[in-house]
Amino acid sequence: MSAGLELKDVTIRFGGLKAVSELSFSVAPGELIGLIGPNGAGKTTVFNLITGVYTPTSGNIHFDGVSVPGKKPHEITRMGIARTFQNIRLFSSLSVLDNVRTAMMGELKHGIVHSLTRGPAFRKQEALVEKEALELLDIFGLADARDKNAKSMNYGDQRRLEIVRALATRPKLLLLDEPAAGMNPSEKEDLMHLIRFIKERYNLAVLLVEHDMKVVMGICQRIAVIEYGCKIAEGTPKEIQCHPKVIEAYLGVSVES
Amino acid sequence: MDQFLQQLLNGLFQGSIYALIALGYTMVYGVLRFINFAHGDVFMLGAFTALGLHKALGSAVASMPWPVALVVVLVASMAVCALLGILIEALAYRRLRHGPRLNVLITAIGVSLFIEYSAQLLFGATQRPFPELIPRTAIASTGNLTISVAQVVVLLITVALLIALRFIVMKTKMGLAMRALSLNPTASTLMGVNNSVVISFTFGLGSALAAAGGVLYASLYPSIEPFMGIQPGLKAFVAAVLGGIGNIPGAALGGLIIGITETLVKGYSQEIGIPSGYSEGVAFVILILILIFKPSGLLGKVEREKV
Amino acid sequence: KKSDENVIVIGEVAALTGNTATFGQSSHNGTQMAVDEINAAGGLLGKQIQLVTEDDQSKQGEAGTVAKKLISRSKIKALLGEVASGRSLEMAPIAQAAGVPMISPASTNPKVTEAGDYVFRVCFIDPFQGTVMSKFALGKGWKKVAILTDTKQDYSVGLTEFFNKHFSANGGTITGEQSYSSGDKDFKAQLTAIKAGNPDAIFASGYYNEVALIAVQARELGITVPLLGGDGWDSSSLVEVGGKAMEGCYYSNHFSNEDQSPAIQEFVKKYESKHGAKPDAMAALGYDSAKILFDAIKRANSVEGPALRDAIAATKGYAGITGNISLDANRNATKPAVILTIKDGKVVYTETIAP
Amino acid sequence: MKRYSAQIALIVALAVSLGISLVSNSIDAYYLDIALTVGINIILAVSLNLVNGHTGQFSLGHAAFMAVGAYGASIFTLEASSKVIPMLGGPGAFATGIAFLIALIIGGICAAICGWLVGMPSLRLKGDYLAIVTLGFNEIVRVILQNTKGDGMFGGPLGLKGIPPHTTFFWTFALATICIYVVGSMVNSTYGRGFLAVRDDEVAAGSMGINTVRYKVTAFVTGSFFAGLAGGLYAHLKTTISPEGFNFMKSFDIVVIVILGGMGSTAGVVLAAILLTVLNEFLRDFEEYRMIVFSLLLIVMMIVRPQGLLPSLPFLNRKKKSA
Amino acid sequence: MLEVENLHVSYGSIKALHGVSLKVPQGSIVTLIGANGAGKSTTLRALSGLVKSNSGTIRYDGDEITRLAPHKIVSRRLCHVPEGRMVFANLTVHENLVMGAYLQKDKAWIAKQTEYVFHLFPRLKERENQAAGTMSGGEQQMLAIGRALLGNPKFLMLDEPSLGIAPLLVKAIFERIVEINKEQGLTILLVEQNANLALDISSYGYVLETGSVLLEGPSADLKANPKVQEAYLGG
Ligand SMILES: Nc1ncnc2c1ncn2[C@@H]1O[C@H](COP(=O)(O)OP(=O)(O)OP(=O)(O)O)[C@@H](O)[C@H]1O
Ligand SMILES: Nc1ncnc2c1ncn2[C@@H]1O[C@H](COP(=O)(O)OP(=O)(O)OP(=O)(O)O)[C@@H](O)[C@H]1O
Ligand SMILES: [Mg+2]
Ligand SMILES: [Mg+2]
Repeated sequence: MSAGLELKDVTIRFGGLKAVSELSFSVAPGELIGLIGPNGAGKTTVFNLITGVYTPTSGNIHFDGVSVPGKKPHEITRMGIARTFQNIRLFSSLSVLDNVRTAMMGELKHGIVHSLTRGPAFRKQEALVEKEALELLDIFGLADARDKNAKSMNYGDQRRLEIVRALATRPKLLLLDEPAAGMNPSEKEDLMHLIRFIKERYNLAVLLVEHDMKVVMGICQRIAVIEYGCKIAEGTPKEIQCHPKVIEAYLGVSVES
Repeated sequence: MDQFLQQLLNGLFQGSIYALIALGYTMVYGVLRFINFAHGDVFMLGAFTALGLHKALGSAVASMPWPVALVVVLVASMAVCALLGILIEALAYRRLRHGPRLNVLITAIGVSLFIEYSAQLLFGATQRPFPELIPRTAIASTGNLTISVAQVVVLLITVALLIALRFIVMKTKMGLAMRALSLNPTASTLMGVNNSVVISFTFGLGSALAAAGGVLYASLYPSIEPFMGIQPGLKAFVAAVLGGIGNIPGAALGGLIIGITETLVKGYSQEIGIPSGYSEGVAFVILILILIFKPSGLLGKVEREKV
Repeated sequence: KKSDENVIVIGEVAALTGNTATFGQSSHNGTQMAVDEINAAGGLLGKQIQLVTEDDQSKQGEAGTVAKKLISRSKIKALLGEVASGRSLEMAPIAQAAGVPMISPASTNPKVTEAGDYVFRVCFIDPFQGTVMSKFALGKGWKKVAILTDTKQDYSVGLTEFFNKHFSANGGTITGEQSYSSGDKDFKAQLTAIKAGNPDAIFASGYYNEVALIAVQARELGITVPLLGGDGWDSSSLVEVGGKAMEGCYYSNHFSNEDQSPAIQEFVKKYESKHGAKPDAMAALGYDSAKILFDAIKRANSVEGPALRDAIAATKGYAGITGNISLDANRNATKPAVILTIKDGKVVYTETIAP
Repeated sequence: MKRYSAQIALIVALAVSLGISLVSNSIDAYYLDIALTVGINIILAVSLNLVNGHTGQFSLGHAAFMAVGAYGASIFTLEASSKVIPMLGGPGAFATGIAFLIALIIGGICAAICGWLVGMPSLRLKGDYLAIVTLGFNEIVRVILQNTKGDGMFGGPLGLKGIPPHTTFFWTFALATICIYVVGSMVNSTYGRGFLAVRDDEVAAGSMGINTVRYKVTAFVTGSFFAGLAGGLYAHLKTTISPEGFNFMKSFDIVVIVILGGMGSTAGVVLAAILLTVLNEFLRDFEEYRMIVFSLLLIVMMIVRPQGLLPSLPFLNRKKKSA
Repeated sequence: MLEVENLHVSYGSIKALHGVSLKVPQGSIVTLIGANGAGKSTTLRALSGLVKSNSGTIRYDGDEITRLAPHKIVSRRLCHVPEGRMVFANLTVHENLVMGAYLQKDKAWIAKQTEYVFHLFPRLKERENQAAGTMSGGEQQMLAIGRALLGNPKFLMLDEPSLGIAPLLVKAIFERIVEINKEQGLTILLVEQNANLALDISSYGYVLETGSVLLEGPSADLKANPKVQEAYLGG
């Protein structure tokens, strides 16, 4: 098995509906791949399959050679896969900073006993966690909002915070589900830069679901297109843009990057 | 064999009365998503209202044939309790509608205590006899089997109310509004639903059902006192959850299952080696076992939230 | 609630609210009547009696707290209550430790008075009553009896235990042992099982609340044999609720409403005019517990703990409403039991069984 | 100094309770009883708050764990402490105290084991379903205890009596302080914020690498342990316990304290435990109107202060610190 | 037809709108654009009565509707497709649509309009009996719009209809919006992040910033405005 993420003939059914059907594709380490397709094509479902929210009806998913299905979401996260959610799911009663810190549990060397004794090692660790969390927030321009309640932020900031929180788990693979939704074009521009930046900085592989073609075409190295749960095309942005099937099913007209 | 059949019938009738109380419980829960602990107390008020009405009407009722008298007293108590339910909602719950759900739970406990202790003050602590609204004479006693008129009537009324309630919730516009409201109250007002009216209606209906339960229960077990609602209320709650809370046929099914198993455990306690004193816990054991295997109850839909 | 020079403060703990309020209210009514009477008659030792009653809401834990409150805040000289043995057991060690004599009107569990020499009761205890009913049943020639116990009430469990012991040891057969919990309304399952055993009688050791319904349902199921029980049956609502179904059933009690002795008739009349109902056993016991206390105060001519304790302990042949009461070495009342039966909707006396 | 403030507060509180304990003989028995009840209620409410408030589960069966602890501790005291005390060096105050502590811990451990047994299968249930299962467990415990033999170890419906009154001011408040400290420290750390995350969004928490099941079970078992301790204290305060005293209404009482205090707010819950216990005593003067007044107060409180007495606002606390 | 004057709204202590005024003439499409948190959704919520305004007036067809309850406002045929779709998750697609027609009495009209919605969004017809909550994001958006159309609106408020919608469908939806506007004579107030598209189909636009109107004008002018281009149109 190779490094990175590999899906092989993955299928999931919901009752009579085959939401994802015999889907295969892979994401190599450090790659930035787009996953696009019409509404209801099964993109979010693919994310849910990778992160253990759903278990595939058949087929297999490997990450760095280890089989994923059957593992609990938190175990998969510990393997190095993190995600954001299409419908924002922040910890609504926690502050912005705490949302990020909570995701840094994997960093901790000590658990419950440590938090009871509260010795110097504990303090050091807490300080470290705080520092790193603030660093991440700073990248996304959210450091000033550290004490705000997560739910009182506007939509765009909440989306950014979701990305920060996912990054805080120190993933090797980041799954982004429509990160640009609800942003205006100039904010989208900024987001594209940020995604590129964190990908380089943290040496991430990224799987991006997004309906904004400017964003997808602008930053993805390769794009997979699915419709009704099946892959209908895969290739570079250039290839995809003029792929007749993709145009028919998804784009409408070919777009320029 | 006869004995087993008799026990099964005992269980069926016992279960049908649980089912009857559970209907109102589950409906209010289904719409408003909170456990109305005061349901059992409205049930008790239903019985006391019927007693009061029966006394007040006195000879008028006495001269009627019993089915007429039953309908008069039943419908009147249901109406009184419906109004009471609406009043309780308006005074105690309405302002909490947008608050955390657990607050409503505490309020419900408060309302429940209030009703119980006020009733104890008003009616006294001692049990009172309840008039024989439905004859408890045996319908047919073939050999060793006995079924009373009252039992059959209660079963029939339960079935009728189950069908009526199911119809209201699934087939009428009000029912659809109730379900929509339960899912998203903001969206439902955007559809033009007057949420307050729907909630009042729900409470009124739920309380009327509770009252019907109270009257029929008291007809079967003719002694009433201010705390009489606690235990059936709890059992009905269990029945509702067992069937899948919010699910109306589920509540009926849950009631029957609890009634029958409880009766069988009591009836065969010596044979199976569980003293019948443990039967009080049987409902809960069944509940826990079923929920472990079916976390949303027997007929409840798995509310898997889409991520 | 200040301690006044000219009054003797007596404490009472009763369940005035909650699910056993029906017993607590009765015993309180009886106690209060005794206090009112003595005050009307000029009080004791030249002082009026002041009764301070605390409600324990029928809840565990409360009885102990209010007993402490009465002793340390109200500075009571003696403590009356509780009806339920469980709650009396909470109060007893507190009264004992404080050296305040305590008289329970109706806690029948033997353990209650084991707390120490300051703790008394005016009712008989479970072993006695269980045995009495067993003797009675055997005397009637009923050799096969089924038992129905309220497992939530230690009282009922106790009666059953001693009934069972005596009955089995003296040639009787128990055809079936069933149980329920107070608050239950449906007993058909147990009764159906009991019916299959074909007993000569059913010993229902619980309280009247359930027994009335048990009788009703037994008759519905075609069970015609009599039901037997203890003083927990004693309440006018037994017949009100049970109606015809209670006909021909028997229970043991401390006294009979129908007893024509002037003291009892006067008590019944007074109580009825005040509370609109005939006094039940709890009321009579509450009344007697207070009266015995007053009698002891008079004899001791003091309200100091040790003196009062000794005077109570010395109670012999006191003519109470609930019989001639003598306290034995274990501070339990010994008195005869009367057997009552229901006939034409009335509770009538049948016989007296001495201890 | 500031860095160790939590530990210092803990030690100071322990010392104070020991100090007060030394003079507690001169405290009026009734007031002492109230104070100890306050302490026990604090333990019950703070520990339930870990489950219901911080972790967002909804248990309605706390009284069951209290019962298990009460019975466990009492049975140890009644049956075994006469053998243990000589081993600890005779019947002095010290040996008795240690034997009592052992009894309490045994009660706590019994309760924790029950918590684990109930929690493992049932914590995957959500919201009201968990509520009813815990309530059911509560009733099952009660029914089982009630149906034991009257002359047996558990004492049947009458329960256990003659438990020595070992519960002192020191033990109660020392354990209350430890309970507050443990719950507070657990929640107030990077590890412990996992509890809050589980409450806010279980799916997201799982996706952030948080083992949601373990957190829920940890909270549940810890909560049960302290409920068991509280039960032991209660038994050795009241000297008699009976199954009926641990019915679901008792669980409701604890839930009421938690919600009235403010879910997830330790300070609020402590305040509510004090206020409600004292209120209970005040209302005695209302006699038969007492519960009516109480229930009305409850309803009004919920309308007037739905967020509880002292709502938890973790992000506000943080702000103050960083400012 | 709709006039908003000096509207102030706050959420607890947070002020979201500081005096917004706008006009939506009969039969027009007017768009609101602005950055995240500018107060666009809040404005719509205030119009449909979901949040109470602190001060200011909202007039519709000459009547003041500022203090009316949401269901009263809907009965005046102002319909709102809210942010986040808010479909009834456990109801089927069909039942969601029936809910949309809650205040409609005319069965024939409902049947006709349902057909029209299915014609606009064929996917909804395919999934008529699926629980709305299990539909994909885009599918839910279609349902939300369809549901609002069944309320027989004269005035339709759309909060980011293109959010999470595939490009092909975005185009389709915008075409439909224009179509509805023309064919059914609906007045439309559109909130969009996709400002380019929104300005293309609207006749007039408002730019909101931190709770007040920063700029307004005919859509073409706004689109040409360099400031708008830089801040909202992505250069
Ligand atoms: N739990 C579920 N039960 C039933 N059907 C489901 C469930 N989850 C997803 N589906 C169906 O599977 C299909 C794929 O959904 P998914 O959310 O993956 O789409 P998507 O590609 O993310 O679409 P969008 O771009 O609109 O977000 C949809 O038709 C949806 O209705
Ligand atoms: N329920 C709420 N509670 C508190 N503050 C809120 C709430 N909803 C919105 N806000 C605040 O009100 C302001 C305006 O929010 P609004 O949602 O109207 O913005 P918007 O323009 O629609 O932004 P977006 O493009 O992100 O949807 C923001 O600062 C937001 O944080
Ligand atoms: Mg999606
Ligand atoms: Mg918005």
